[in-house]
Amino acid sequence: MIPAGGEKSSIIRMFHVHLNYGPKKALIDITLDIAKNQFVFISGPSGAGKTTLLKLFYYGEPVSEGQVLIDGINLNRIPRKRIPYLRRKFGIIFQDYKLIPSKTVYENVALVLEAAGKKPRLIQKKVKSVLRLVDMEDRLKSFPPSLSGGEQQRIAVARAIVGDPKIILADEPTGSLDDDSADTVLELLRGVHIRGATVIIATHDKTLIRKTGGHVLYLKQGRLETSTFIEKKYDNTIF
Amino acid sequence: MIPAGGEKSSIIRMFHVHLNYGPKKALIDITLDIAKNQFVFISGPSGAGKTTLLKLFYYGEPVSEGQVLIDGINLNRIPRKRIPYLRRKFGIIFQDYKLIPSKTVYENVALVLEAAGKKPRLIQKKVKSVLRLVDMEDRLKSFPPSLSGGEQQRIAVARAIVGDPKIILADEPTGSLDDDSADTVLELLRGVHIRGATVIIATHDKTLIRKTGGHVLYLKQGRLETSTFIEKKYDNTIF
Amino acid sequence: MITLYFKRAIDDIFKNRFLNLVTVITISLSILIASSFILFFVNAGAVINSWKKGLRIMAYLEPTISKTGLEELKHAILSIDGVQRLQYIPKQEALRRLKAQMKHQASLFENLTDNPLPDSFEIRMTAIADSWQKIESVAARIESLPWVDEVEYGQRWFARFAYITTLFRLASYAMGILFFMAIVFIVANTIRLVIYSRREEVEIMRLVGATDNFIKIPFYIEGLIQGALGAILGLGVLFSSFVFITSNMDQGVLPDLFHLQFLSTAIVTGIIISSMLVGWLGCYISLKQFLNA
Amino acid sequence: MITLYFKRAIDDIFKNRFLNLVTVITISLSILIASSFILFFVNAGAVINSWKKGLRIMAYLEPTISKTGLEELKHAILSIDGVQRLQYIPKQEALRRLKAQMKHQASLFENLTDNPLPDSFEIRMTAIADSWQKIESVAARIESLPWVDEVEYGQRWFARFAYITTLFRLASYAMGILFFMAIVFIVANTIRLVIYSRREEVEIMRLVGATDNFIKIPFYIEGLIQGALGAILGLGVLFSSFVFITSNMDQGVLPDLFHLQFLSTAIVTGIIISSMLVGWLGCYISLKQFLNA
Ligand SMILES: Nc1ncnc2c1ncn2[C@@H]1O[C@H](COP(=O)(O)OP(=O)(O)OP(=O)(O)O)[C@@H](O)[C@H]1O
Ligand SMILES: Nc1ncnc2c1ncn2[C@@H]1O[C@H](COP(=O)(O)OP(=O)(O)OP(=O)(O)O)[C@@H](O)[C@H]1O
Ligand SMILES: [Mg+2]
Ligand SMILES: [Mg+2]
Repeated sequence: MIPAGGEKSSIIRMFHVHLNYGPKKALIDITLDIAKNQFVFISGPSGAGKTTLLKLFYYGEPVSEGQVLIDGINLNRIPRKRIPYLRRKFGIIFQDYKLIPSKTVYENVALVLEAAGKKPRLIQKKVKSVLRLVDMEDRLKSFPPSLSGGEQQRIAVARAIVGDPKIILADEPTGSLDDDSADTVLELLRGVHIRGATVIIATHDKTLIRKTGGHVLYLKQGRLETSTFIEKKYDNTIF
Repeated sequence: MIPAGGEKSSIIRMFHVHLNYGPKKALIDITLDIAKNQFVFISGPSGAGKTTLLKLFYYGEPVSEGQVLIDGINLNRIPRKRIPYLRRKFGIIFQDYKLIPSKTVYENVALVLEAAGKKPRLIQKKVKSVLRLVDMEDRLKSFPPSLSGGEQQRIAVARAIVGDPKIILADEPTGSLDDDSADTVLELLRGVHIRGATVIIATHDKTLIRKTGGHVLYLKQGRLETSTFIEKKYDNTIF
Repeated sequence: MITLYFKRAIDDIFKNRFLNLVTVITISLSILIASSFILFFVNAGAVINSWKKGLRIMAYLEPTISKTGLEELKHAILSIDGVQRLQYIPKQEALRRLKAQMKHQASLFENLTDNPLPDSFEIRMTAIADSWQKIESVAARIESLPWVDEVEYGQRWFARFAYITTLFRLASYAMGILFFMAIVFIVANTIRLVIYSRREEVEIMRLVGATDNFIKIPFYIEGLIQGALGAILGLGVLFSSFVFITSNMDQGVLPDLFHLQFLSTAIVTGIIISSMLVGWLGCYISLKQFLNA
Repeated sequence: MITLYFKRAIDDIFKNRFLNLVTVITISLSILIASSFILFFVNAGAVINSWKKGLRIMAYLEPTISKTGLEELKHAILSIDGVQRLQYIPKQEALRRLKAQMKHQASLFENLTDNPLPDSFEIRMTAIADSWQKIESVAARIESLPWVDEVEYGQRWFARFAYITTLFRLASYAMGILFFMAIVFIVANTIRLVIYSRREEVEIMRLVGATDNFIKIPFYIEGLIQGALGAILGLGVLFSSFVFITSNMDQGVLPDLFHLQFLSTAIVTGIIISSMLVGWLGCYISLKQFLNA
């Protein structure tokens, strides 16, 4: 993970990106380069700009200045019509889950595949299997508001991985989970990584980073402070 | 913390409480007794019933069976009119924050005091000071949707403590916070505790429990499994 | 305390601009429909009344009637309920009128030496006594009076006219009730949608210990304000259209027959107050529903 | 593909029962207002037309007219635009009618040896030719024909009548346009509120890679279904009230003069289709707004 590096295999590149929310400078002069199949953490204190940075990747927000290239596409020049296709490259676990309250768990997860025009047969099989992975196969017909925080988060994880996306963006994917569930989710993300996806996790949780290891981008007040590689450490402090 | 104990100074008592959501048994035969000015953790895996248990305290949900006594009031017999006054005994940090998106940060926090009929002068002073405590005094006029996850959580904390409630219910109060912010919040809750409030924190985060120490109620699949006292341990594993 | 609620209500209106705009527009359109309907019927009623002025009963008198008998008869007729005024028409006058009316058959009168027509009373009814039955009964009572030879009251024409005005009145009542109810429901429905989309906010307020009144009163004030604004806007548009249409029309068609009139101040005030009540009612019902849920 | 969209739309309707119910009720009330208004004017129009049948132009002929002249004149009059039919009234018939009409002045005719009245044509106009100007111009053309001595067409009465029907027609057009626009806005506003309260859902769909069409089409289908349901419900209520009112009324007032009629199948179909279009349009506009925001 070398910022502004020019490797052939990079999937996300940013050049001198700024993002302002009105007078507020949320991101300042970010330059980075994420290679295909990397496992990256974005860390930093509350309000540092982690979520905002992820937003720029999937065009959740246009940059105020600078260039973003996703899989070769320059987002400054992407036509409106192509945005849905850009977003299908991503599987996103949102910090606030963003589940549709009026749709069942099954429908929420199936939505990604339906939107991508997949066959009903395939959808059913995939959705069920992915819900089994997050241990929610018995809540298919529940509605998100009747789920616990952790359960909602696991549905969000399921939805993010169901479409076999090229890139996973996970914003605090284990914030509401106990250690066991968190490990399950982490295992899932690692599995997706092994099968070839690029995984980007925004988190403030140092334990999580230590558990897996990977490239760490450290943000502070909108600036990319450091970019280091952290080795996987087994940390077995038990309760 | 002795379940079903009969101490004079208990503020929350539950006798054989059950809670069913339709066929789903969310809480099963819970009996507990929390004394005034205790510092209690409710722990357990995702979906164990932590949030649901807190709901029963402030009559967010009526019990299916059993008795709940809050500060001497039997919730099975509370008249509708008294519920707002019951709720003013509590300061609640909700797991999903529950901030009003169309009101500013300032207004969200001030709401608690306005609803309690406090004087505008006092409200202004208190709200500003409490927002300073959570390090959000410069975001008075922001709206919650434009805040980061951690910032929203800190507003939720501010709102919970602004009214000097007798009891603080904190549902994963540091789930979205980095270590430093989490420590600030924890310090705040400890401060409130020292000034006489009963503090109840629902969390799956063992580190958090170890940092402070206190009574721990461990829930699993809706049952109260164990109830122990954990000593404060300084755990200085740094990133 | 009440100023605090007012402050919160005003603040809320600005905070939820989109929702409030939609509500006010819906109310104003509803008021526009209702008030244009009222305007139409007020003017149509005026037209009908001006027609009714043409209604009269002719009472033909016996030639033997004396001067005092004439006076007595006059008082007897005027004392009948529903009679507004009457005019004595001596036979000379009757012949003159007939000649004027029948200028194409004027040859008929050429070799007339003697006036064969009777004296008569032309009797006008009050505006309220316009039903067929009423006229019939008045005519029958007049006919039974002494010295009255015969009465005449254009039966066929009047029957039709009475039928139509009755129909018109029935239709306007039915539509009036229907429109009123429909509009109350539409406005209440809109407000319900608005409150539905703010139910999370209401729920949060309850969770932090707000009483029902604390939550409701600003909504009520908002409802009243929206109702007033909507009514004023709707009536404003109606008034502008009215002025526009009448000023463009009066040149085309005979302008001196009726004067189209706008709604009276009393009706306008009534509409604004009703609108405010409906705004409040919509809030009341919706909040009751969401707070008890 | 389209069945999939239909499935999603139907599913959505059930999932958002409250919102859909409110929308359908608002649409049905709006349709109720619009269609009762149309119903009123259709029947009022029928009443006016039945009155118009009483309108006629009398053309009094010169006594010197020959048999062939009569035929020629008849054809000449019939060929005038706006004339529907005409009837020849010989002077004997005219006198008979006059006597019947003036039974109270019968004494006038007592010592009449010779018939002084002229022969005449009674000319009826087509229903469309009811404007004051039209009648006037037809009358003028008839008067200019040979052998026509004079024409008569109850000027004063007709002027008033024409003024009122014109007024009525203008008012109904103005109200029709106004009601239509108001209702379109109200329905669109309601749908906009519904979509506003579902904007989060729309936003989430976009975030997980749904195309605009994938999001919009089920909403469009819902809009069409809601429009249809609302129209059917509104018309159903109108029909029931109509049946109820007419069956209770016909006994009271003369039933044989006009037959009140319900809306024709064509109008009903038109209303349903318009309602569906409005439902769709409401979705279209709102989605455009929220998707581009
Ligand atoms: N829509 C917005 N309008 C204005 N300011 C915003 C908006 N969204 C985010 N911000 C601000 O930008 C900064 C970065 O926000 P961001 O959500 O990226 O933080 P974060 O690193 O994800 O924090 P956390 O760990 O608390 O989630 C914050 O100070 C936030 O208040
Ligand atoms: N309204 C509801 N209807 C049906 N089931 C519900 C409802 N609310 C909660 N549940 C279920 O009750 C169980 C306990 O939920 P609760 O929110 O208390 O869990 P929790 O311990 O807070 O979990 P977490 O750590 O994930 O927040 C869960 O399985 C949840 O799905
Ligand atoms: Mg964030
Ligand atoms: Mg919980």
